[in-house]
Amino acid sequence: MLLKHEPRPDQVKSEKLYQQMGLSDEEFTLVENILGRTPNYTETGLFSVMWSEHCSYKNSKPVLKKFPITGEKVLQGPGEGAGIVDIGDEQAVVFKIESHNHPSAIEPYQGAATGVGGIIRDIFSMGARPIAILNSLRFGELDSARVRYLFKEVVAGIAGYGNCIGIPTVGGEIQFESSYDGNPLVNAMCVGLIDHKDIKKGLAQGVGNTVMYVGAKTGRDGIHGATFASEELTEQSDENRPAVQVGDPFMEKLLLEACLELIHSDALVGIQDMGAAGLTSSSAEMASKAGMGIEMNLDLVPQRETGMTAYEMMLSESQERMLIVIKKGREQEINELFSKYDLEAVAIGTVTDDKKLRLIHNGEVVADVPVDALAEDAPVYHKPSKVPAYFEEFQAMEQEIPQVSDLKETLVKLLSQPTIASKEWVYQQYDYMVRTNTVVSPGSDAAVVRIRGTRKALAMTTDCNSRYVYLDPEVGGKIAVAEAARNIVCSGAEPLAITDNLNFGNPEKPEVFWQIEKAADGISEACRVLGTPVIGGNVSLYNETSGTAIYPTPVIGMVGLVTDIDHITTQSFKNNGDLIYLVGE
Amino acid sequence: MFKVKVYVTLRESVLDPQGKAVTHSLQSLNYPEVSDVRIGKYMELTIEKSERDLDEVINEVCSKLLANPVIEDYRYEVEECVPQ
Amino acid sequence: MFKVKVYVTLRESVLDPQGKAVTHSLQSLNYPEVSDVRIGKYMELTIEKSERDLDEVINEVCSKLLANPVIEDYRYEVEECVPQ
Amino acid sequence: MKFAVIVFPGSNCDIDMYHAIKDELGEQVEYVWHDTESLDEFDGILLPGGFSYGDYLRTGAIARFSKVMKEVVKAADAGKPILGVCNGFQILLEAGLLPGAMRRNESLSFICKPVELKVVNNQSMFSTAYTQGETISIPVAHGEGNYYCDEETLANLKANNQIVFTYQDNPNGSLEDIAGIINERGNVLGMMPHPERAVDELLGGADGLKLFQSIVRSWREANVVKA
Ligand SMILES: Nc1ncnc2c1ncn2[C@@H]1O[C@H](COP(=O)(O)OP(=O)(O)O)[C@@H](O)[C@H]1O
Repeated sequence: MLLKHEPRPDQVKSEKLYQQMGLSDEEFTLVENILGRTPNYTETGLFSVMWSEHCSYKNSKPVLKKFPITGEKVLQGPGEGAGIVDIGDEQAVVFKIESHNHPSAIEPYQGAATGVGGIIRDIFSMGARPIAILNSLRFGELDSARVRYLFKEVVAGIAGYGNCIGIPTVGGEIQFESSYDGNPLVNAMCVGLIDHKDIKKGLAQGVGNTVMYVGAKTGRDGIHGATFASEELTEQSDENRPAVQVGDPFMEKLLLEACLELIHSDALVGIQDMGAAGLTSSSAEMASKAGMGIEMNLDLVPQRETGMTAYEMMLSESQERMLIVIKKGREQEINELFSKYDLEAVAIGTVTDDKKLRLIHNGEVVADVPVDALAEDAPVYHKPSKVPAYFEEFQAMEQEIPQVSDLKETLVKLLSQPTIASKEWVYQQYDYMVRTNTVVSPGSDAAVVRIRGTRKALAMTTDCNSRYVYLDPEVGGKIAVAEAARNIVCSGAEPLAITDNLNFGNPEKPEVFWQIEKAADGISEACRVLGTPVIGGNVSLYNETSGTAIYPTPVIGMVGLVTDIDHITTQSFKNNGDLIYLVGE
Repeated sequence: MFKVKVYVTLRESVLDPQGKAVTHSLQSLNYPEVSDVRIGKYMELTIEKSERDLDEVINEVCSKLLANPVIEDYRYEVEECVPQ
Repeated sequence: MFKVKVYVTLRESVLDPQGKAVTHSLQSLNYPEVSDVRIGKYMELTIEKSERDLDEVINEVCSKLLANPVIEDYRYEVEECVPQ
Repeated sequence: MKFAVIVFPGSNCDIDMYHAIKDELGEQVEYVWHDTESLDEFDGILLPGGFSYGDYLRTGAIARFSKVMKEVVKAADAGKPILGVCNGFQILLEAGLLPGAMRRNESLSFICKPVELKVVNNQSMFSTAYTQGETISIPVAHGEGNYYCDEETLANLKANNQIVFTYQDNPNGSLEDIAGIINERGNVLGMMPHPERAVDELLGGADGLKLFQSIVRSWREANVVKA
């Protein structure tokens, strides 16, 4: 087997290889300044993923600052895997939404499936038992065969993963609109339940403690594609092509049960999901948040493929993996716990006090960088913003009230719109009943899931009307929150908090950035008025096809508390002769 | 009339959870010599003679529907059948 | 080391819902010449040399696990691999 | 009466089954891990739904080799009531405790919804609390519930009155609308619909409860006779 010739640091610099990894010239210089030297290839890779928008929020941070994030009941706001809200009796609800738009556009079944898998891990890595999944989907118009294929496969992928792992998919929403033709949106939300005492954080504390790797082996899946194009090499180029991530819900089910058992062990110090940017982000973030460092020997990382480089292992996004930190000397016991579930826990490193991420591969140090530089020091950009021409044009228009001549015909026409029509075809494919707690199933407003052993229940919903947001991002943002709140209230619950998924186009376009800002303003105001803080969320930018952005789509996921199951109400008319009221304007 | 056998396999670097589970189960069933299992699809198509080129039809059908080119490869064999 | 290719197919008499659906959709995708599709499994096993008889191992593995004799048949081919 | 709920890796309706027995039926119940070596202390065995071993290869194919399945076979031979629901049914088929096999749903999609069943045999130890021909509503949730067997087997099933439940409106294409069957001896029932999901009006209906009550009733009768 030929050895791979990884570019030398001077080549990374002179040939600007960092650009293909997504770093700008300025960012590369910043890295050089932080390190006081030119980073090698692997280190450049670490920075490129940690400083990507996805991990660093470098473009959206200024916008996210607008959100109200505190509240009496908020136990954990943005900054961890998921947010947590108190629901009384020493119990709390944990929830978060996450996008998997681009993977789903390439391979809809696996893209959607792994999106569900990822958000579930975010919930159980906090120590919570996932109790429900929701989703929010956007596709182009159904007259295109490609769109029908995407739609069918995305739904099958969500069903395939959620049904197998045994968490009910209880709600969601779907919109069909041509702006999503080439860029479908697949957002998945997971809700979990936790006792206050079990709340766990992703902290790598305690010098000398052991860093362990659990779950699936690492393969070359999901490594940033562009980097391969620029690699110098070898006879194995073909084998090295980045591979689509395939989900293994069975593995995740075992991982979930094992981790929830692990949560009760006092040997556990910290736990984090290996999601985007895999080993890199989990190790760097866990160390940075704890004010510590981590040294890992990559030779010990369980590998699915042969000849993987340090770069590949660190950037792999293979699914169903977790990084845990445990007290030194307790490895054996942790091994036994995982082996009961047919899983392996492997010690791959230790916690250090030098605040560095140091990686060893084949006996050599292949990366040695400050963890804070990776996790905290990404540049923050204040992108220029500009009112789009279309907006001014629309604002200048006269209001027009459509005249309806034939009520019945219009009603039938409306009801036959795929966006409005029944979504039974979709939710029948989801096991929405497993765990026998689903009191209100899909098809009503918010879904309601009871909390066994109490009189309480949780109501949950996802909402966004992106057409409104397009027409007026600020008002549209408010409407999205208000609609979610109405759904929650109509089911008999009091809104607690929201998670949001900001799906937008390219933020480098001032018009798009303006949409993001305005939508965030609207969401923030609605959240303040309704008393529903933002406890977490996700940002997905660059949703464009051939230069055209999707409709701005800030999806709101809201959870509410039903204090007594007798208060639960559903949408359907109940009895002949009951009075019908119209409330509101 | 042709009988066409199509083999669809997962690409080398793509995770095969099924194969992994089966390998594991065989090993615990006391077949340690089975060190790896990869699972794919095997399809038998009956195709009538038509004006179109047979290979073209097969390749279209495979790449459009029978295999998912993002994660799978396919190959095929053709047998001509003499109708009885 | 041996590479063993196993083909598992549904018995003739068993209706194959997946094959039927694929046939149907190919016909509506304008491939009327495809008159029938049957879908089965194709598996590649890597088996190390052991004291046991290879065919015996394969037959056991297939009849116990890889195929369900109630509805499926199997056949296999063996290739010997010379390790590099 | 003391029930065991067998937990395979990937089972996910184990909890539902457990709570149906404990909270709604009011009998004793314990989770039993798949590598358990004895079921002697249990009076009834429940194989829950889910995706044992991810449903990889074929539903139930890998699970049936679990250690505990030897004990399940022993319990079946001893005449104890054994109920397999959904994936549990699939495992019983693979293990040969019930005849036939499962294919994918005709629609090729997973389907989750309440369906109407007809009780076509109310003489089995699982169905005495129903009336003959009664229509009940029980949810299904499966991707492979399309039951198949050859003609001879079907003739036997009919001759021995082994078909217990049929669908009123077949959701998966199963042969003769079969939803649940028992073995010849009558102590092993496999069914695709989930009776454990239909034991509480709050969740939409309680038609499944009578199935569990039937089991307890017949067990009590047998034990009273013995005593
Ligand atoms: N749109 C948003 N609104 C509020 N918080 C957000 C938003 N997007 C991301 N966040 C928060 O920023 C934090 C950092 O996210 P990160 O740890 O990178 O999560 P992930 O890797 O799951 O995207 C998370 O706690 C997340 O909840």
